Amino acid sequence: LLMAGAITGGGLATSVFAAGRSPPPASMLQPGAALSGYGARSRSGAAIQRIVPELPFPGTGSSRTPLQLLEGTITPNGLHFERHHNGVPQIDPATHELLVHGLVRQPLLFRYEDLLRYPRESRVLFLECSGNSGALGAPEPVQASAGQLNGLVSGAEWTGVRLSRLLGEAGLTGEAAWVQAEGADAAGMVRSIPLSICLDDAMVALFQNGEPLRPEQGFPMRLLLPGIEGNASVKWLRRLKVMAAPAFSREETSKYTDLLPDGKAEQFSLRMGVKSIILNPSYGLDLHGAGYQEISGLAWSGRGSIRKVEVSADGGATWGEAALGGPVLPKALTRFRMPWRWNGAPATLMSRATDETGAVQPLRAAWLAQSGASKGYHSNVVQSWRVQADGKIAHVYA
Amino acid sequence: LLMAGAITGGGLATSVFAAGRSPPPASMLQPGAALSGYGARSRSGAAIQRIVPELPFPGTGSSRTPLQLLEGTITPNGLHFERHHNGVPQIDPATHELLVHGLVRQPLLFRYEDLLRYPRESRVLFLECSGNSGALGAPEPVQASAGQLNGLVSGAEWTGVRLSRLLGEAGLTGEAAWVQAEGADAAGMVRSIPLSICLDDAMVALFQNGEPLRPEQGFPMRLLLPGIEGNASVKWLRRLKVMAAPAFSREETSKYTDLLPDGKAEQFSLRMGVKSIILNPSYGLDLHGAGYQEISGLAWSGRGSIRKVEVSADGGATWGEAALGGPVLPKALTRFRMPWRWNGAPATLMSRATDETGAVQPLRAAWLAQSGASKGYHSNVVQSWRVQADGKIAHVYA
Amino acid sequence: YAHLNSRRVDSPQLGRPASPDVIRRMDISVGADGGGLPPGAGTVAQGRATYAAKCQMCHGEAGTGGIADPLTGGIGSLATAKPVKTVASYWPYAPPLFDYIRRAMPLTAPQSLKDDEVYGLVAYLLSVDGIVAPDARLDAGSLTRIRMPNRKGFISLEDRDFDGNAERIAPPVEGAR
Amino acid sequence: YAHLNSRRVDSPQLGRPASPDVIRRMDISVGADGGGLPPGAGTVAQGRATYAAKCQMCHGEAGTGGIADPLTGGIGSLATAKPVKTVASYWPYAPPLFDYIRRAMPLTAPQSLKDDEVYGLVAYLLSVDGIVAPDARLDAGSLTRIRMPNRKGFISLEDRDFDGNAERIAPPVEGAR
Ligand code: HEC
Ligand code: HEC
Ligand SMILES: [Ca+2]
Ligand SMILES: [Ca+2]
Ligand SMILES: [Ca+2]
Ligand SMILES: [Ca+2]
Ligand SMILES: [Ca+2]
Ligand SMILES: [Ca+2]
Ligand SMILES: [Co+2]
Ligand SMILES: [Co+2]
Repeated sequence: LLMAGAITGGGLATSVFAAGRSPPPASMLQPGAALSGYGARSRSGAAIQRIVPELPFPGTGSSRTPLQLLEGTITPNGLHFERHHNGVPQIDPATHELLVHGLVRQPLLFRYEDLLRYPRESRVLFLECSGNSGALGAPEPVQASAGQLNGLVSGAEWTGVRLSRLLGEAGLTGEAAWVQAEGADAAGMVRSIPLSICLDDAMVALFQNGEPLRPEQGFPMRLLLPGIEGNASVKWLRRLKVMAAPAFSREETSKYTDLLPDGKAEQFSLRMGVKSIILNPSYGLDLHGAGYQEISGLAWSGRGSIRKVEVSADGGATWGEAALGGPVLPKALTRFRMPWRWNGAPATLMSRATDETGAVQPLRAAWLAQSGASKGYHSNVVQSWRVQADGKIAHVYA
Repeated sequence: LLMAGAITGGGLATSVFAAGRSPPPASMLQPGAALSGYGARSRSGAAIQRIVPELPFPGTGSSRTPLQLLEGTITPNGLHFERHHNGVPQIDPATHELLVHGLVRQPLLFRYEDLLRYPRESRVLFLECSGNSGALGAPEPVQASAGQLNGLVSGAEWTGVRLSRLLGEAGLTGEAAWVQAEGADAAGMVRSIPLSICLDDAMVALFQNGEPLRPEQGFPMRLLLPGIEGNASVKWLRRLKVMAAPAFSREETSKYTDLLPDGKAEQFSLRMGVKSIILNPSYGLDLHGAGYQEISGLAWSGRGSIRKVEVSADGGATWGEAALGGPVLPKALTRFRMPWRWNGAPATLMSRATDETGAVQPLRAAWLAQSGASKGYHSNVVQSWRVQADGKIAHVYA
Repeated sequence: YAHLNSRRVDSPQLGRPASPDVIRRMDISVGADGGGLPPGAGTVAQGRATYAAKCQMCHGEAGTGGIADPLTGGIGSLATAKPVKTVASYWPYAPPLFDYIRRAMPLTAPQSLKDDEVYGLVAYLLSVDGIVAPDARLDAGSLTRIRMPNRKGFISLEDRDFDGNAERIAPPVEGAR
Repeated sequence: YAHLNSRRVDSPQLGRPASPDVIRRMDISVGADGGGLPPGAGTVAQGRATYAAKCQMCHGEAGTGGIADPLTGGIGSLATAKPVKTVASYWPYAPPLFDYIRRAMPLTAPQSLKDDEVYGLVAYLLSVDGIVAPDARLDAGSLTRIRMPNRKGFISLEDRDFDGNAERIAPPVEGAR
């Protein structure tokens, strides 16, 4: 073949690549792959993986969503964060049943196929582990990616049956005030949940982003409590016991309670606060040089919609209001974006969200003053990324 | 082990399963699977596959989304319908470039990594092949699933760079009125697109439901034209040529033009109409018996938002307004739901959507009168499922 | 709940009545008040032996120093700069400890322990810090009567609509560095 | 487009100028007006030979009867109950046929044909139905001058905002069965 360099125009070359043409890319010269039943990611796309730590017990712990490598507000099902207490069970939907009992008029059993025949609703919602961003309490800022620090939150379109519908079918009695939910995993995890939350917007979720739930997210069914700390959205849901008082089980005493500096602990601190994190730029995504750079991140609140997100590039001296990506939905991740032109001098980037109730994301100092460094849960402090003169990005406390 | 049947209460059995307890499910008796980098579907979830036909050339044709097996409005990336003209190319993003040339002040080349540094926007949008539901033109109703009949439509949250931004950077000249887009696949597919559409809400999409595009959806970049027939959203986008007139290439003459009964053909019929389909119940999802049954489906319009969806259970004699799942977004799939109590007598189910412009989904007879049976494209006729006395469901023409 | 309980017309009503036998088989939960505790009993000595055989490998000798959560010690540390949260120092009630051990431990073989073994384990673990006597024998009644050191350590947020976040308690210090 | 062309302040401006040489290499498109057609030529006889060797296996003898799209025949069928859409009966312009064959065919080896071979193939295919003479020799000029049977068969929807859907043309027959 004649290659690039041949004289163009009136040349008499007869090769298809005559007249100074170099070969088209290989992708245009041979038929591509066939149609398939379930598409796979590209090679580089497949490199995006959940952040899985080294654990003494590989089924007990968390894997994080690499938020800084993703876009929009929907987390692919395969990258939704995980938090398990003894691994991911394989459950046969044909034999799995949900029991509703306790302070009800008629205890009931529901098979998976039964629940599939109930009226459904879909909601785009975040799920966040109470321990997300807990490392922000460390004395020195941990140099880790936004996903490593904050990856115990994900967003999805969940579809299922309104929980109040099932509770109503069993018939609640006067003393009912709490519901114990239990999962069919090897931890047999139980959690006591206020009945008021169960009768609000709670659902028994069956689908996630259009497909049946994945095992790690609780297939065949899970409890889903919008805006509430993730652990209470019990996966592999097996039993709901209506009670007059909480059971004070391990997950709501030993874990998922918020120890204060005076040694007392707040219990049933269930609703997640208003929060935002800048994902781009962030640690590990250094800038190439001075010039235009979009500042982008996610904001959410367990109380409802995000009202506004403010961004600062000068460590909080001044703030500008970011654009919110539509639609802005209650108890869902909202993408925010702010155009920025880096002039090459060091800069400290921060974001601060306000939710529909007027609650404002707290600065770290205020959070520490109220909570103490060892709280570990419900960390929604304003975070700061330091852009250094060479474009490298460090995690700092502003 | 003592099993079920032992006397409860004061029994002195010492086995863990004493007192009439049968063993818990296996999932509660042994640790589950470990944390993982990218989650897989459950066994039954993995049975949900795109509908892939037998083809003489396995890379040239369409696979369909099994809509009736899915929920909500987001299609999992692996199940997004496919339409290819010579297979799915493997493209190295490091060497792929987008050329913008033609009637511009400065022809420009953009690398993938360049585009990743541009301001982004996300939109939840449907993509529909012009040929979707073409089988509705057949003289007799084809007995096939809703996905088989209508599966060339999917929904996703797309993220990318506004196309007008790149065209503006190159600088448009006075005669510019059309844009030829070309893909880097083995068909080298080209399509002429009105500049007005390119300057409207068009984007160069880089992400889909949070991840980089999958190869079948055009990784590393694709054109995305909201509300426009899918073929024009050129995948594996390689070149944009600004022109004064269309090139009248194969895809906009031989294909994707709408032949009318008089032998003339409408050309550049690009916008998809208002449409709805009932997915549950539908062919292949027979009813178990008389009683409550939610009627659920999807509605969408290439012109914007869905204003309302009406549902009939008596072949169109009477209609009721369905509930629309929030948020109702422009040029996106909208889930509709209608409670229904089947009394066991034969019933004909239909849905009819109205979009924000007031356009109403046409009945098949009206569509045929205007289009003729051989049109094959832009079929958005009202569809009908016949629920027979035994609960089996047939596709009928009402 | 009359309105909710009567909302049946737009629902398929597919729940099947669950018998007391089914409920008994599916529900092994124990409440803070001791409700659900089974017959049986166990001593500190028996628990020490079971612990050595089935728990020590992960939780360490006498409930601390292993690779899993510490179970003993830490009493009195909660208000210090370095609080140590253990069963002994932090849990407010004893019956849920029975519940948790029976349902979730040992990690490698959950729900394999006999009820007497669980009573013994609770006795042993709580004897390490003197919460129960070295010769204690626990059954449903005596276990329920145990008063844990942190019994009064929790503040329920029920009256604050279960929202304990910092921003609902103190306003942010505007513009602070 | 002045407003759009000046919208640069919130954008990184990373496009790199493309030289005429790069554009020539990347753009092989041919417009309906013949713009982009390369030098070279081919006869019906040459095209027939190329067709037999490289196309017949899929498209059948003389462009019809194979397992791939029919390319010939069907002229005059468009307004009948059974329209047959082929290159001959339906395509409005000849130059885009050159474009398509060069870029996408043969399916198994796209962009492997020499320009002369493409001219020959277009000549042969269009000779089957007498659109060009049996001894035709096509080059850029003569190919551009070909008038296809369906040249006037298309109605552009530009003036209807590219919306040709039935519901924008005729109102639905309300409640019809
Ligand atoms: C193979 C390891 C392993 C063995 C054996 C084991 N445990 Fe555990 N244990 C764990 C892990 C891991 C956790 C934390 C689980 C979680 O994160 O939910 C835990 C948690 C606990 C807790 C809760 C502590 C707290 O304050 O929340 C108690 C109590 C406990 N174990 C008791 C026992 C007893 C009693 C035994 C013996 C029957 C035992 N464990 C055997 C690994 C083990
Ligand atoms: C291995 C099979 C195969 C071979 C060999 C092949 N084609 Fe094709 N051809 C196809 C397929 C399949 C299509 C439809 C592609 C699509 O759907 O986009 C097609 C489409 C066409 C069309 C478009 C028809 C229309 O009206 O849209 C033309 C023209 C054409 N081929 C010409 C040729 C020529 C000339 C050759 C020989 C150089 C050739 N083909 C060789 C399979 C083949
Ligand atoms: Ca509410
Ligand atoms: Ca959990
Ligand atoms: Ca909490
Ligand atoms: Ca518009
Ligand atoms: Ca395509
Ligand atoms: Ca069209
Ligand atoms: Co959690
Ligand atoms: Co198409």
